[in-house]
Amino acid sequence: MKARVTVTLKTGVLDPQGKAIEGALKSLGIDGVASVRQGKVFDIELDGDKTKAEAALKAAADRLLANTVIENYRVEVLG
Amino acid sequence: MKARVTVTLKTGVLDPQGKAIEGALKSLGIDGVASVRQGKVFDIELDGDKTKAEAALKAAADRLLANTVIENYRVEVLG
Amino acid sequence: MSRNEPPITPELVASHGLKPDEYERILKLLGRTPTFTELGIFSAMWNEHCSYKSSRIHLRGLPTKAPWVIQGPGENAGVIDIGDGQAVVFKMESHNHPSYIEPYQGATTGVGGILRDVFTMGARPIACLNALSFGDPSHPKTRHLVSGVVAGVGGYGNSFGVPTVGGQVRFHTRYDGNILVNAMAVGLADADKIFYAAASGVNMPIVYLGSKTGRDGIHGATMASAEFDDDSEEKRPTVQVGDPFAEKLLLEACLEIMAKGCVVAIQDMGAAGLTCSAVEMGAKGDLGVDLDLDSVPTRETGMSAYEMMLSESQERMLMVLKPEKEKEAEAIFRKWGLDFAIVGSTTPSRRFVVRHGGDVMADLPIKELESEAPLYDRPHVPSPQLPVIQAREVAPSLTTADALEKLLAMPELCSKRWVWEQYDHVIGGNTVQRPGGDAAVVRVEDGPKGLALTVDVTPRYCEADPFEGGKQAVAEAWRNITAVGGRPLAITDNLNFGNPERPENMGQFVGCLKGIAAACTALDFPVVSGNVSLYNETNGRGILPTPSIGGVGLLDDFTKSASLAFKAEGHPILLIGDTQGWLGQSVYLRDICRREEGAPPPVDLAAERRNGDVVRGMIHAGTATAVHDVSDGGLLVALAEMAMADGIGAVLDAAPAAIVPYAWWFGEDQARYIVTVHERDLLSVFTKLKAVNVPCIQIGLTGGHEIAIAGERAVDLKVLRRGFESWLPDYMAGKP
Amino acid sequence: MKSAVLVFPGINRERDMARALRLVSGREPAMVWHAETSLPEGTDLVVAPGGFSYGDYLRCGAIAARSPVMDAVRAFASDGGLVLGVCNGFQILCESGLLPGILMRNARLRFICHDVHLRVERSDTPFTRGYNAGQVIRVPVAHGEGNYAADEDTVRRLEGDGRVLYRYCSASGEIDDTHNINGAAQSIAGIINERGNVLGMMPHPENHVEDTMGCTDGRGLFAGLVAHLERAA
Ligand SMILES: Nc1ncnc2c1ncn2[C@@H]1O[C@H](COP(=O)(O)OP(=O)(O)O)[C@@H](O)[C@H]1O
Ligand SMILES: [Mg+2]
Repeated sequence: MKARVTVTLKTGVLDPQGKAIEGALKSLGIDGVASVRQGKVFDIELDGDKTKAEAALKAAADRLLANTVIENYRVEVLG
Repeated sequence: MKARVTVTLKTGVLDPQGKAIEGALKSLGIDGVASVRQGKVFDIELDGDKTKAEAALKAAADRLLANTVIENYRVEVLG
Repeated sequence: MSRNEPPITPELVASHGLKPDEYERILKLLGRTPTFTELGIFSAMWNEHCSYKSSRIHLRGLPTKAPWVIQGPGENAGVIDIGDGQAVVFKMESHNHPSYIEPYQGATTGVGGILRDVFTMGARPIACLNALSFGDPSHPKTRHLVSGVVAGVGGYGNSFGVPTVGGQVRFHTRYDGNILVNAMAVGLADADKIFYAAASGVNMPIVYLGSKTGRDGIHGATMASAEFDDDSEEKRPTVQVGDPFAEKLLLEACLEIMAKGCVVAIQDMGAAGLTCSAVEMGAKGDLGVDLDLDSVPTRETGMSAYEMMLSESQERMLMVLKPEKEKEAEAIFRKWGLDFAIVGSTTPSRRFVVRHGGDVMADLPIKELESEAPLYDRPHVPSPQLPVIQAREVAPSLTTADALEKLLAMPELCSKRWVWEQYDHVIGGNTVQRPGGDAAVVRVEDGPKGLALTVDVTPRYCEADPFEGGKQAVAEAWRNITAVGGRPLAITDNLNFGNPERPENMGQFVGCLKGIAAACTALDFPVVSGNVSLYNETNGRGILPTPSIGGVGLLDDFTKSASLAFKAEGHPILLIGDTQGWLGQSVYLRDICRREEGAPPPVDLAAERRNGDVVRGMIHAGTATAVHDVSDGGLLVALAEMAMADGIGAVLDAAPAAIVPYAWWFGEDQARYIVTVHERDLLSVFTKLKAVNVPCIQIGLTGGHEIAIAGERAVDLKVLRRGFESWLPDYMAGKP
Repeated sequence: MKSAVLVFPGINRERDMARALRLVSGREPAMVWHAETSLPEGTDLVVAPGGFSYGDYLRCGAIAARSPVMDAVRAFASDGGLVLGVCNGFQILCESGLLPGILMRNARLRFICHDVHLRVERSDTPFTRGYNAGQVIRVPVAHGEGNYAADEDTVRRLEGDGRVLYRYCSASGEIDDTHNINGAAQSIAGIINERGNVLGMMPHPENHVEDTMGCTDGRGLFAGLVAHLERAA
């Protein structure tokens, strides 16, 4: 089974990377960019059934993939 | 307008981070994980209409956000 | 004044960490109820972190003066003169609570904060050190905290581009719920171009520099002064994120405008950001400050005055600018891609006025915000005196050789290489002595001068006897500098203690400070900067009292520094200083005999000075081929460290008959050094030391690949080194 | 030797590099700001130094590689000019297409700073003529992302063309996994481009050029460049 965990910064948390990228896009002359926030995706292959996989992914996100102090995450099982 | 660019490693490109996470998940006792690949997402706010935005995003991805030697990207305009 | 602010209620006051009598003080001072923004300002200015209300009266007892001190405590950092028109600027600061909640970001912002303190004064940072205290290795959180904190310290320093050259790492169950992250930064400046916080001149523009303001860490300073309880992890979103890249740009931009003569006064925004920095500039300069928050660069929309005044967004500065230099300064900041905004001006009124959206949100007497802050002489009781452990009563459970092998492979004494190899300690190309020795040595520009830098404290001594422990921390820093050939000049301190409202904790604080003061006085080693971190306590259990001492010394010629590695075979090994075999509070007693007991070794400051001066003299004269002070673990551990460093062993005489062997080898008597010399210099050294009454005996010869004590099993250096080097990496890999 | 050191925001070993160039060549290098569109007249060596350009955000070296001065550097290289990239500089050269491949996170995912040994694979290039082929030198590394990676074809071509100039090795010159500190393909520490005028390497020779600092093994690289340029002049 394939799944994707997407981890993004909580609103209001400073994103130095996003800020630097924003600046770089502007100086490359790419127009109209108002803001950039960077996050991570984890593409995970798992064994087992869907409910078990979802529980495992949630555990993985909570305990390792996301830093829930400053990040949110979303789990999608793609089948 | 909001958009998301997702950048992932091409198949075959070694992903030390993904490998390490895979190992860490296993040692945390999270079952059934067969493989992990790490990628990036960029949540971008843009001005302008949809076609212009899409062109700008493609340019951003080609010229900066992805290293197309080793990475693929996907652009989604979320409206 | 009109505004959409909540009404002031007793609950609101309490949630700002202000006690009822403190709130009474505010009412009396203002003659009216404060606004919400004003309440926030008071809470920031009057909390423990900014006002030092519990510690101030005791800090006054510290010696802070010497002919080479340019600036003592009270500014962003201390400044000392190192000759040739050069000055060293340094300070240490804690980021304990944030690092427990979010180890990576907590540590990065700690390092960022202390670097800013140093370059705000016009100095280019040239070295960082760090002192880290973690809980017991078996505590479920410890590994995660170590890995996050170390990555964070490195992540910031490496990117900013300053070598991290030394520090300490310890583990003890008393830090289980309350780790300590103390970061020290050292910078170099021209002695006649030091910048201060005090504003001068009326109607001068006040400029905001650096990154934009967000809602980061609002109430961070209050958090740093609150005791932890189990749900403190709920307070998480107040954690700030560090941006070392922005700080590197800020450094370069600040040094550039300083060099161009644009700056009248400058202050970084640390804890309680805009509030503390603006008040300090005004109060120190005897001026009022008028701030217009509409001009503050923000990165979030709809920020209130309260939020802007209390935000702890990182990488920001406040500056009073020479009006005629405005364009030039702005151009420099734009070039570095940083925000630059005039946000206010100085006034003759001595009032602190904050405007936002057409309203006056705060109007306070500026000097009183500092001078009227509460000041407490909290009750304190002395720690009970512990009995002196008699060495003969201790039943050794292991042979000397086995004990040595075991001690070197345990958390207290094992190599901390796993930590410092994650820090770039060579950038700058000036690191003469890297981590792993006594003090780090950093060349000053192209030389020939060098700085000797170290951080020290032995918390178990401070717990057992605060006065002796305080003395010992200073003495050990002085000794580590001496052991590389440096002349100790001054210290910075970072006083980490538990809840000061408990008389036992306050007693520890008072005792340690008296000890520090005594040692600083006796050793001519004044305190020029420091930081106090109280309330390091979880569920009523305080940390070990941990007054970290950061020492700075000077070498006139860095090429003449000594290091601890044995240099060649056949060098006589000398022990300098007196040994009685003091086992109380030793690592041996605790980790081998499982007894964390007794009075710690007393520190004879006159002997420290005498012995140290002699050792330094031998280094300068070129007679010492290797030098190491004897500290944690005692004589044999120090010898093993010297041997492991380059793989040259030692053949050692048996312990003298008057002292039981384990006390001789593992006792932690103070004021001692091991020095090796050339055979040919032996006699003259003995004669010289005798003449000045410094105890010195030969205890063996260098050589071989073992630590070989007469009558004991010889221990192979490879075996020792394997244990020494593997405990920490194995632990971090989850092995034990 | 007239060298130019590129200064990108966030770069931090530019002073170390400038000092090494000055000590070995006897001449102060020009410091060139990233926003410049040309190199100083008569430049014969361009150096991209170490550091964290743009905080190493996005990908190491990615943003710097797209700055204005890099167009000038590309033109300079295609005219045969010598270009050296160290650490972040190596990453920038890869991102800018001057060198193939990419530097990934270290296999153990931690930043590493310590001395390493490098085997100099050949001595007949401007970047190695100060050494003998097979010589082992000791220089420090300080990086979190130095794990060289490229597709199999590229690596095969690099090896076939002898374009790997420096490799991580033991003190006696053995190449094996234990000494491959960051997991790089083929223990690669430094490579040149096809034409042989652009070198990228992760370790820091510029930190080992002074006697009084304990080791001068890095000197050979700079001394070799000086000798090469003198010969050419
Ligand atoms: N957190 C750290 N960062 C950098 N260096 C460290 C750290 N912890 C320990 N070290 C280094 O390890 C060596 C041994 O530390 P320690 O046993 O505390 O020394 P000493 O007993 O001489 O004070 C010192 O060189 C010290 O600088
Ligand atoms: Mg020592």
